[in-house]
Amino acid sequence: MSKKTHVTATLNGETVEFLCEPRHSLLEVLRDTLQMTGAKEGCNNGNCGACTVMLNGRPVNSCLVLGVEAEGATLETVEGIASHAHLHPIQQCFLEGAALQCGICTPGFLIAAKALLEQNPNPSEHEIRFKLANNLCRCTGYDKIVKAVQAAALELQKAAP
Amino acid sequence: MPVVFIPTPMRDLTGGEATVTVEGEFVRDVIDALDRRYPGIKDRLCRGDALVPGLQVCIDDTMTRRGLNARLAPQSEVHFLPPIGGG
Amino acid sequence: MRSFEYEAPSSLAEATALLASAKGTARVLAGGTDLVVQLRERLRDADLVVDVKHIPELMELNYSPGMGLRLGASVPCYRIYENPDLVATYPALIDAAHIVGGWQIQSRASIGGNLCTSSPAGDTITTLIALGAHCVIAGPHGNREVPAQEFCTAPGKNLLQKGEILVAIVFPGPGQKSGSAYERFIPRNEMDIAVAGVSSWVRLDAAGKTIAEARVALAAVAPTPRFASEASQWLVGKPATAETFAHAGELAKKVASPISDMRGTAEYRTHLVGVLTKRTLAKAVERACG
Amino acid sequence: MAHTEELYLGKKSYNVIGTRPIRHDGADKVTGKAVYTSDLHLPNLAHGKILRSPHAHARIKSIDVSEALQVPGVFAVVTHDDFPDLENKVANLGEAGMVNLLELGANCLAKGKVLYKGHAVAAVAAASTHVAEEAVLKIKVEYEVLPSVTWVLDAMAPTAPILHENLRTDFMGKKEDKPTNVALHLQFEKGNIAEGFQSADVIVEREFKTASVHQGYIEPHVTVALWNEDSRLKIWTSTQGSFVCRQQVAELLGIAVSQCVVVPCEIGGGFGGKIAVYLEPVAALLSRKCGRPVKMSMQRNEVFEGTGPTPGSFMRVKIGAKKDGTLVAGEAWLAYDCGGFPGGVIGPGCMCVFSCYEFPNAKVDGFDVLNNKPHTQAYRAPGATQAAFACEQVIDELAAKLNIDPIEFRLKNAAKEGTRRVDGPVYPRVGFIECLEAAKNSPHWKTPLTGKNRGRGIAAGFWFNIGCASSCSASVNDDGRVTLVEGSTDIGGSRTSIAMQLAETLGIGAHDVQPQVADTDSVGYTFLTGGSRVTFATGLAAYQLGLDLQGQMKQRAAEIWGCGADTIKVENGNYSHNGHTLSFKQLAAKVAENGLPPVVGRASVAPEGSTNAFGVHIADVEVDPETGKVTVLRYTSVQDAGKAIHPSYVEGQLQGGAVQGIGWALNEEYFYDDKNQMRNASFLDYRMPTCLDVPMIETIIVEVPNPTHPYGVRGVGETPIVAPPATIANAVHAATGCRMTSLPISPPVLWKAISTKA
Repeated sequence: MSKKTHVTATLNGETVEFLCEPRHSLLEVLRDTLQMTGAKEGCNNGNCGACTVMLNGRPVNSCLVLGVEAEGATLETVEGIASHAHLHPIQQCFLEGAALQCGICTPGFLIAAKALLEQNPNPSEHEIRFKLANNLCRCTGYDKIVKAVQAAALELQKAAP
Repeated sequence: MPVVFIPTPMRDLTGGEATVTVEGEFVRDVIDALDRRYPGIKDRLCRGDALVPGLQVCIDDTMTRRGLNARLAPQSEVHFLPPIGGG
Repeated sequence: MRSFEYEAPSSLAEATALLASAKGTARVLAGGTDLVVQLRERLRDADLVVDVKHIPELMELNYSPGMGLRLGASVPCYRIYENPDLVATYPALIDAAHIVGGWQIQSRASIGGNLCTSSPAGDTITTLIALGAHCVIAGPHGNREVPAQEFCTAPGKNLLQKGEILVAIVFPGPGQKSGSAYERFIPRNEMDIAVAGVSSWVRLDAAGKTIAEARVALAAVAPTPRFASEASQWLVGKPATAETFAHAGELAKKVASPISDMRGTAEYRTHLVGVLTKRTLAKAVERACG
Repeated sequence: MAHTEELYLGKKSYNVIGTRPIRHDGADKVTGKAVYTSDLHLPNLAHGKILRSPHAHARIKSIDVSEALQVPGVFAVVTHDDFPDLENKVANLGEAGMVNLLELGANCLAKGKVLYKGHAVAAVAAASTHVAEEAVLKIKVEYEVLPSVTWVLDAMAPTAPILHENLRTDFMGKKEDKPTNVALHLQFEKGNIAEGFQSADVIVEREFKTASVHQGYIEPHVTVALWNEDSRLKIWTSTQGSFVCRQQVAELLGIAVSQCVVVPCEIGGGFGGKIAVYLEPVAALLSRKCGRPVKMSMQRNEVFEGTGPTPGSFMRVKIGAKKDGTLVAGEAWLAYDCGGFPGGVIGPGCMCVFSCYEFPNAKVDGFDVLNNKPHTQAYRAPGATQAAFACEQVIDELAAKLNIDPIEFRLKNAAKEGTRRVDGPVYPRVGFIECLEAAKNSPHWKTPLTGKNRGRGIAAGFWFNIGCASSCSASVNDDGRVTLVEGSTDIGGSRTSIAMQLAETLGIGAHDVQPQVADTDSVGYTFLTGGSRVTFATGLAAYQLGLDLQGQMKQRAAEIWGCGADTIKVENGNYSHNGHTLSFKQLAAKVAENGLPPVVGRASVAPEGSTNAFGVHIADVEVDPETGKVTVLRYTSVQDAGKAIHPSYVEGQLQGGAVQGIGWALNEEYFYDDKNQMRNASFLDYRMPTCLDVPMIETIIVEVPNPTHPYGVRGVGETPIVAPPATIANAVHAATGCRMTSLPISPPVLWKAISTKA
């Protein structure tokens, strides 16, 4: 076992500090050390997207990031999407559109979809499907997920100044 | 009287008969009656005091889990089928 | 995952020194999208992992129409396809950067990392070959440059020596009337490994009718990505027509020596080389005509 | 149930049923708060890892764990020898089938032999998963590698390597006398096929093959077990059935079921693959040995290689018809593999192959065949999808030969009330004809498909509705909201569909019921979530529970008003007597104010299973003739839901099943190399569809009420996966003229077919 490294990062707007071995993935750190279990492990090799989090403003598979790489980084997880006890429109649209069944892939989809809409507020169906292709869902057949993202795009556009 | 549908592989015991009408209020009675008429059939259908694993009784269109204790109506059809599970 | 040490040097000198002096196996970590998986699955091991993302030269993206592109080895894919200059000038590179894994992967994965993984199916490597890129390598004894097509030596292997590090990839300016395209064949539409892939670059004559220069490179059909030299040379002086592209495809097939595996049979992969060569040449020419 | 039928069947308007409330667990699931098993962190938790076989078939000569035990941080190591002596005993897991304990135990940890690559051999508990993983590598196993076999027909050959020396073919009670890999031979016959085929004007006969495919749930298997010093065993796990899990674990460990409590955490998908236990008994053994709670979770490759896919198959189907399109005879020969242990899904395969049509004469032979793959498990309508792939393509070909529209051909022969199935029983009221009519009238079918290399296909599918035991209880709170406790693990929104049925019965709102899925100590026995049973059977329990609560509320009202309970009228949740009316909420408040006994209800049911749900699918595809790649352009799924309780989640089942089926049709397969090792045990190479691979999935819900349910519910979860591979294959045929008889219809295979034909 190699020595643990001290890491300081910003997680959902708060400063966090943790110790981790170099071999610990960011996903392990989030889930096991910081007890932020919203990001899920589906494949542990970057193919399912269930562990998607934002790292310095970009969506990443946290299973493919080392915890030590998070030094000084800004992280956002599904736990940080809702604010002031209110669901984010994208969360609300997933609920109203029944865009989840078992829910295990949902945190990853929400992060990826939110990142997409922040980058492109009015994506086409193809763009949505292209950007969400790194997130596997086995329950819904994607139809309601894509529709929920479309609905969220409209909501966010309405809310925009 | 209930009509028992004889599974194809057991028709060697019934002289090729595909259906047999026998008296019985419960599946258990029907099997006993069958065995009296066609000795050996109970051995194929039952293990101890239960249906052999892998068989399930279907009465008319209803799969039942009551096995030998399932009750029959006078005009019931009795089928012995593989169990259905599901995902 | 086996235990290892981690260092994040901030200069090239520091990095090459760490790599050269490491006891046991040292590995370079760029985006980690290959390395972390390989370490976890014990396909590779490491005693020391050197994170090179804090070295300025490896994160540099510098383009000018005259000089071409200098691409730091660890620049993640998204910085390439989100750069409007590059979208216009190196479309094959954009094609490839867009399909390395999914969006999340592209936030981290780099062209340099893809090259150093040296997979026969590496999506961006053929593009480097087709675009005539050079690799800048730093080592304990100084720098050297090699053409991209010489970099990979076998599946998962390349010519980097102990202590050496890939610093950047240098692309010549695209040239007038030139265009390029990368296309791979995969059974899904994303998130897949190429069954076969082809990058084509062409430069047309002033009239835009005849191919003045061409480079075709193939992925996933040999132990390393391959430059299809016969096809590339044959194309010179030929009219930019469907018949030409198809014939070039036939010539490119000669370079393919694929294996049969779960991704497809050797016969199928060879066939795909023809199809993809034809298609990428057509697209490259279309782009050249702008 | 006659009275309930009179009360509710045929009722057209409901207050709650048929609406689309937000699911009760929704906020938890979109904020990351929902607790899945993997999210648990218990004090003093140890982490377990499994050592798995590198060979497809080998005898275990010895296992040496001594070095593993020396690794710092290792707490315990277990092998099969840590199980109590398991008898060759069959445990009845209800309609999940019969489970031979010896085999179940030997699947959890190999006994004497490994039967597939990935077969669990030993397990370690340690301070962290990393330490456990290192220790696992230090376990030394000496194997004698044996010849292996993975293709079903090879496994049936007389020269095949034998997996189980003592196994003899069971021909429905008759035993063969030679060692074999054929565990079971089933046979069904109706009428006389020889005469039937003689009277046919057209006969089509074809052979089909399908590869093993996996359920592909995104959450890997994970469990936490705590075997306490007081001998109580507590298991938190990702399971489709907490009671069925409890029963398997207790039987394997030789303890009473009541000694074990299973806590069903939120579950990240199952589709039939999370019924059998894998990690639970192993974690329990480790916990007993090390005195700590032990968490075990699989990596994705372990899920593929160590848990049950659905069978690979070989099928031969022959069907004859008259010129006017009347089917006269059908014959099917189906061989399904079951992996390393007997007991696959050939039974339902045989029962479903001809289940959509009226066949005067038919014969079906089915074989359950052992081979060196992981032991198969249920996967959504287990066995039916393969059978439909075969039958529906032969039907398609017959219709084309007779120049009859494929929907008209199916309508002419459709199974309906009174049709006698090949396996014997006669259908009650079913909705196949309605589904076909709906397909015929759908916007999709009515829109002509144009363009090169394009084709449209249609196919039908059928599955059962298994019934079985369900329990629930509830208490009425002072504020009039009802707390519902049920035992069906919720994989796709079922707690809402159950709560809605209770709310409807009580005349209150969907969100006036707060449902929770309880552990095995906190709710009555409830059979698993599977077999399309939950909304049907647990929904029935919720309905009965509603009647119980309503009866008690009437009694309380009677006490308040000083009248007889039978004089109180209840309508839409309002209780009235003699000019007084109290809403459910008002009455609940009065119960508390007046110090009356709280209203606590319960219900338990065990409805018998029924024949059930039909679906019809339509697909438009475009084929790239140069690469053999198929793009699905448009897709419609039509299904009889009896009554859709929450239409969004019914649609979700139809859409999810369709996309799983499209994956099965086009790319998914266990790819074996020449050493019978799976080469693609990852989500990268086992290509499940991404959202970029599929179009929107249009749905049409047909409602032909199920006569055995008070609200007419038919389970909908499984039928959606039955038709897609056949639908896609028929569409590919329409686009290319190639009849694709093996799954998957992957690009290299289709390209080969197209180029060979040309």
